[in-house]
Amino acid sequence: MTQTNRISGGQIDRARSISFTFNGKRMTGHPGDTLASALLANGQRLVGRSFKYHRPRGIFTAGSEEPNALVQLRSGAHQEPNTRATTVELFDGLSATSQNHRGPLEFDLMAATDLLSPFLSAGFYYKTFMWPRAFWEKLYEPVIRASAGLGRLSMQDDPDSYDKGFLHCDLLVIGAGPSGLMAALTAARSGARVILADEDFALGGRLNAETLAVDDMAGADWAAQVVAELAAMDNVRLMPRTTVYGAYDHGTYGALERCTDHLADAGGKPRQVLWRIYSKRAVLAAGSTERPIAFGNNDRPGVMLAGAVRAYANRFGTTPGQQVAVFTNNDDGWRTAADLAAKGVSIPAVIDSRDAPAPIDIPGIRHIRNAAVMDTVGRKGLKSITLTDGQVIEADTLAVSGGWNPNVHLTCHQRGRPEWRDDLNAFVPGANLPVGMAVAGAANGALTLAAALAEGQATATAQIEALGFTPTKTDTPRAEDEPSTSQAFWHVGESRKRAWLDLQNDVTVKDVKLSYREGFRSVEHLKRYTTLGMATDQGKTANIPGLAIMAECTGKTIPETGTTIFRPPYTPIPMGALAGRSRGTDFRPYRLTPSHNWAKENGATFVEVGNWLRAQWFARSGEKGWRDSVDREVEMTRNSVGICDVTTLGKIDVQGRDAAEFLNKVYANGFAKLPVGKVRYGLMLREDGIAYDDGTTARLSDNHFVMTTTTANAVLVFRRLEFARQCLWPNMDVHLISTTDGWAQFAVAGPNARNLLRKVVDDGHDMSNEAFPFMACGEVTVCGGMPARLFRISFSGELAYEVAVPARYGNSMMDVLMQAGKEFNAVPYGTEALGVMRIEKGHAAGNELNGQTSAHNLGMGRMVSQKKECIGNVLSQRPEMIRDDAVKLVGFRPVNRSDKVVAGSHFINRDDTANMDNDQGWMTSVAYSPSLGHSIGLGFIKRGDERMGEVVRAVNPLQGSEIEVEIVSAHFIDPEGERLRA
Amino acid sequence: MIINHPLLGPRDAAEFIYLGDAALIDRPDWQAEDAMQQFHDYAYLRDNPAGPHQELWYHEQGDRSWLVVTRDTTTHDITDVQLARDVARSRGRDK
Amino acid sequence: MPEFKLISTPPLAGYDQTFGATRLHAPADLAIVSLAFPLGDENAALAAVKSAYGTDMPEPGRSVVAKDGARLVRLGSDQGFVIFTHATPDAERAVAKQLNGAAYTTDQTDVWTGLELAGPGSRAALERICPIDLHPDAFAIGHAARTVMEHLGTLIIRTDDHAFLLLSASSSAQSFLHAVETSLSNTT
Amino acid sequence: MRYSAFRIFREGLTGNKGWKPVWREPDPKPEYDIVIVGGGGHGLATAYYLAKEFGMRNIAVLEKGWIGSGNIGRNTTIIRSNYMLPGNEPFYEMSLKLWEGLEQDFNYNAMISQRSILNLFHSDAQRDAFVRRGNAMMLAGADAELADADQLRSELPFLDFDNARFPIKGGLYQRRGGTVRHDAVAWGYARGADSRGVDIIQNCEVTGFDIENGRCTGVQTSRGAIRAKKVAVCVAGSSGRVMEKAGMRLPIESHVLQAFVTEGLKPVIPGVITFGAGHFYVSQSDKGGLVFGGDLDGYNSYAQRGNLPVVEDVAEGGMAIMPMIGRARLLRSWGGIMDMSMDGSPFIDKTGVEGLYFNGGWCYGGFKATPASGFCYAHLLAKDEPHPTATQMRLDRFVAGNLIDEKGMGNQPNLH
Repeated sequence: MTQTNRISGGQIDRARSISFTFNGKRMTGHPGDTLASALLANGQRLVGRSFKYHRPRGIFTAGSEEPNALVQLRSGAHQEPNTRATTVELFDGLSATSQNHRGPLEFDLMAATDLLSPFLSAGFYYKTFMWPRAFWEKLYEPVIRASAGLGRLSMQDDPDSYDKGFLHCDLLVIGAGPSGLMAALTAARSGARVILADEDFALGGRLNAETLAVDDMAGADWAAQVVAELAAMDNVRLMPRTTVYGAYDHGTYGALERCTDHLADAGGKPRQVLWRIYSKRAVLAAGSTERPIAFGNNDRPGVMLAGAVRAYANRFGTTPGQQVAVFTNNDDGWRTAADLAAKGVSIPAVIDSRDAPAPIDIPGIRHIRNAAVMDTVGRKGLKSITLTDGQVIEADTLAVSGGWNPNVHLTCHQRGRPEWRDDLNAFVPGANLPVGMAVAGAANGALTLAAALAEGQATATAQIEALGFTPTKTDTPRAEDEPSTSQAFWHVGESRKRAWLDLQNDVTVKDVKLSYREGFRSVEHLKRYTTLGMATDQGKTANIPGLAIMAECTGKTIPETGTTIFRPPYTPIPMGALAGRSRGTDFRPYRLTPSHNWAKENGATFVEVGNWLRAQWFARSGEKGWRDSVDREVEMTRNSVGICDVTTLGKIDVQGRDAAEFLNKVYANGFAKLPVGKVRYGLMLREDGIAYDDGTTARLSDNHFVMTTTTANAVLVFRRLEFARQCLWPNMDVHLISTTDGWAQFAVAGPNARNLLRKVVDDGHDMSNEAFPFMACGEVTVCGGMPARLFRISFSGELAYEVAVPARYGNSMMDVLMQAGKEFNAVPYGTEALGVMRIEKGHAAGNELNGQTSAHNLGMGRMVSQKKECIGNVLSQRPEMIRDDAVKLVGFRPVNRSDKVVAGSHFINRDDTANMDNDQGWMTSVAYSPSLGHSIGLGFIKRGDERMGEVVRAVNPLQGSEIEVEIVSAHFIDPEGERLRA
Repeated sequence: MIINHPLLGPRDAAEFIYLGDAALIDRPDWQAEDAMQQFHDYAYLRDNPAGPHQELWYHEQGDRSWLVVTRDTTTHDITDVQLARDVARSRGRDK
Repeated sequence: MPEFKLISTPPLAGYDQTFGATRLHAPADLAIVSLAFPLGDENAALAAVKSAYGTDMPEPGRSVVAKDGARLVRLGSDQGFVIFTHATPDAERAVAKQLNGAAYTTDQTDVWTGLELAGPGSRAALERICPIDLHPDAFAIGHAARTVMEHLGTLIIRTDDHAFLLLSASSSAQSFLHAVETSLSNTT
Repeated sequence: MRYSAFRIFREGLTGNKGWKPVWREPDPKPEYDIVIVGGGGHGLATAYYLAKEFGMRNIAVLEKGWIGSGNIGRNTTIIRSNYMLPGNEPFYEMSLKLWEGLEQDFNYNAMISQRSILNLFHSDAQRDAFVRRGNAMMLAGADAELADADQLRSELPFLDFDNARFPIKGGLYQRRGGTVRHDAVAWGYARGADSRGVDIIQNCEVTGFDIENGRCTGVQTSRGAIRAKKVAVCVAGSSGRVMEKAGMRLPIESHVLQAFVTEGLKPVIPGVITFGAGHFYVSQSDKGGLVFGGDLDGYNSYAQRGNLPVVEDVAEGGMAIMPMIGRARLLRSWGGIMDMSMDGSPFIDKTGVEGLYFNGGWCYGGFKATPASGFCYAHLLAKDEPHPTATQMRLDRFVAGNLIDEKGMGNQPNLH
């Protein structure tokens, strides 16, 4: 194809050519083109199909408001659906395909839908497809779903990377048209930190699309000069290709910068950056969007917005056609005729709905006053238009202008409602703007160039003065107040053909009237019932005309009829950009234990525990499955000694004169009298009396404690303690600091634990059972002077210690412990063996402390002191929480020892039907006990502590199993605790 | 949102954890005769106004201070921020 | 004599890379000790700090470098850090001795991992992960802030015009390094 | 007017001129037997069932704005009954059964689509909890199915199985779960209630309650006083504001929950999928948009909008489990105000004032509950005793400690 529609001028680099393809057809364009301008230059008028009726559609606008020209850009995993051809910067090798058609674009098999349109009016689907019931999911819905949607995802992982960032400024200027440039310039010259962002790749806004002069220069040249000045200032950050998409609380804005979308290859850099901009003040200079007029068959390729036609001609050196008729209700439309005529394009007529003289004198122009377009001809491209008086005019392009809507979107992202201005026939920003925002230029209803420049300057001046800057004096550039009157004229009532409002969702004037007839009269009902404004363009060109027609139906004014709420984002934002780097294995950070490297070198399999990676087991050669490894680790630990990295438990350093009394308040059991050198198990309750967390706390000295928490709750417990310290008992001298990562802590468990540790702990520390009994603790040194902490505590039920050294020595410590344990056949064990041993011992863990169980349920009701002030003890005594028939934590073993108990099974009495009314409780944790040679479980069952020896059914319909289990003590191993005291 | 920390200046609210009604400072007397009723009201019946709300925020990704923030729940406008410890003391909390 | 010897292997030991003209490295032997000022005796604690380090404890959000090179960081009204170079695992004892019981001390050396970012590209890189305004007018030399970067709690201190010390949790040191490296490579 | 394919055909041939308003626009009468405050899904459903199941006709539904303008029109359209606790599961299963016959019942296609809901799990402990839940569902007569990672890999190959931070270990399916066209539920109930004589009065804000000697005798509204034998409040999201006018404090906080939709896409996601290691759940609407959501913003709010950190957190969750959606674009986000109760479960109860009833505290589970909530509230209003599936949904349950805490988060509303 050749560029048949190129005309003179424009800001494209004609010296260079760019090759691209559309639907496989090779075409050429120039740097500075968008895909849309290049398609038009190549004479490609049909570019897509509409959502519902599959009507042929062409390019309608020249910006991000485009409803029609959505393409799939690129291919393979890079395929990007629903991309507006009007915003895609042309690059060499670009490939795009049209979407939403079956068969070729020109001969869409789904186009038959259009013939059925009388039966597919707004909301038709609410009234049918109900019989027979099963057919909805099996037949109707799949057909509807397949024909709905627009573009296609590749179904492959997004291959590009994305980044995020944070920017701060005194003044954020949104939009780099005439008012935005003046605002930025004014603020920047005064020394304020300024960010100027614009969605376009060329800054200048409409200045680039118009022939209006500023300071006797071409507008585009003036813009370039200002941009150059701003670019040279170090207090200014220019952000082209950046859409400020949302106004959030307290001056925070979301912005998307497209970094590599205009390149064939991202070159390993992030494709886009999602910025969070913290501004002290903002000027919204987002310009305005032209709206169409509704008339019969106004959706044909070739029917375009007049301002867009002008933009293609002036900025891109392209005319959309050879015979460009204009249909307008305002002065601005005339400039399209003037600009194109000046470039030699034939203008068959300017049809003005007003009965008024031409606002611009165009030699030889055919001006048809007080008239309107009623219908068009040309299925795949406009051929002619028919006026209300019946005359037919040949034209391949119709430039339509229904007036301009200020882009008020961001002013409404919080609580603002726009206000109607009769003189403009448009909504302008209301009084209730987001904090710190002011609006300038066309976005504020200043629709002429001179007004926009002046308002940009004045608004920025006021904004920075409020921040304490003294504006430097700058002359307002000279420009004209071009004619800009308009008429409220929304649709051509004489048209009997369908007249489109929402081009993408195929909502017509008739649909709005039907919506009225059926009672969907509030604006939100209109939107939801007809889908007006819900397409990818969010009704940027459709909403106001739709509203106007509803107002006609109801006999109310437009502002009485209402306006829909604009919500972020201003234009759609890729999910990848919103997620930034947080995907794949970078979704969340990894926390590694100090002995991670040792574990890796020694065959560990790792498991995610919150953000931690922990060794789950250490497989040895010859072992057939994880159970072999875990059974061995348990047996070797129980027979001799095992070592486990338990660093992940939360550790909180508690110091202060009131530390003991503080702990006494946050634990349910007593801590005030814990002797120095001792450890105590502590149970924390929530204020509502439910068990929250447990752990051990050691008293190192009078005013110094070390608390441990569960791995899962470390952060939450710390937060609660700070709450207690600052908000509940603010005059206690107590100080908290987390040391979780600071100490590498290892459990050394098993009958040989003491013998092993004697080899590591330095001489002079008496390790004997008498000197260092169960629940003793102390600061010791190991390996020749290394400061360490030693706790005689046991989670496994064995003679056990936990020894802690500074974390940077942790990997080495693991190695040392294993070397020292060699003679005892010491084994490293992972979280699985740890879990098996704690179940054998009957210790509650996460599955039991799940936020739904009380101390009463856990069999620890008596630990909850009622003789002191502590969190949770009062509400823990509510009658429903201490019922006699409450569930109690007990052990379970299969009656048939070869049966496997399953966590999540529910208990049902032997003779009862398995249903919810007969539910007795549930199994929380299970394990195969190598020590007992069968499967065991812990669980909650009603009155469990009174039912020892009773047999109940553990039902598991989910997995189709049911076994009989016997209620037993939760302490399967060493119930008297002789081993851990040995 | 931005919370203007009394010691550290404006910080993104994302650094904070929200708890709720600042009345959670006013923990009842555990030995009161109607302690159960008081604790019920304390734990379950919080202020939930459509308008200015005194509420507790915790600067978890910061200095670990608890703050009492006065914020309008209909506009999110913040009019006052104080260290919760100071507020607690002024409300008579002690040890 | 014990037969075993423990070897120190901090997570990022020896890391040193440049990205364009910007250097990212893990400083060696960074010791950190936290100070907490006893309730009611804050003034005594502050005086002890002054006499030990020859400089006043700064205001919250600020740090100063003492004569001996130690950096005093004030994190909150009643808490601060002393950051200094010290290889042996007795940093807490060393500080406690100097303060003579006037403040509660806790060894934080192994809680943290440190990265120093220095060079013309440092601010642009940090813009991608740090929500704090790092413009020199807003965050001058000596300023310190705890914040969150890529889901990780981080203490950032401006040590020079174009240099920052970053401290984050030692257990997630690799992820933290990855975050900073990615920022540098994305902006270089 | 009965809807049918034939009617559409006939109307299509005659220019669609014969369609009638789906509901009337009556002026309020001075007195009703029952005044329902709130024309959202639950209020309209209550009116519908009162009229249809309990034979009451002299009913008004008062709506401050346009019907369906609250959370029925701003949710993520999911229906399911995958609850665990006895106080909840029978109620939600009843609701799901009502959904299953609803369209034929009220002759309106709400596009109820039982395309399944899948809750992914990523750890053994999560699996154990889901097994407990799945078994509870089955014991209550609901359906549940446990899938392992291999099964999911073949059914949903686009999930991230090979490069995930938190590998997918399996999931709990409820195949009968799915989605519904949310607005149509409000319209269908409104149409059904209206045709049975219920007055649906829009733009009628309740400004006060007439309470004398502990008895409620009517309401003051922006359209005048209306007397009523019973006043039934049903304004989840605004419960705190409205009940304050009756002088009541509730165990409820108001929080904002954001929801999101992408541009329309050809079908990619078969049912509802929820991520178990982050805040993200998603389904695809019939129009092709991916409808998704995540966690509360976390602070008390009556502003129907949220902030950026949560938007980004939710997107991170989405990219973590399905990195194919990177190039799908977020089209629109919105915020709804949730009645977050202190244990995450709702209330359908009488109040301390005779003749004044309360329905609220739905947290973000109100949409799926719409039919059962309406039915049970109608039952309570008609018979003055709770429906058997809603006996525990009492306002005073915290006094005795009878918690219905599915998540185990305690008296911290923003964590439920």
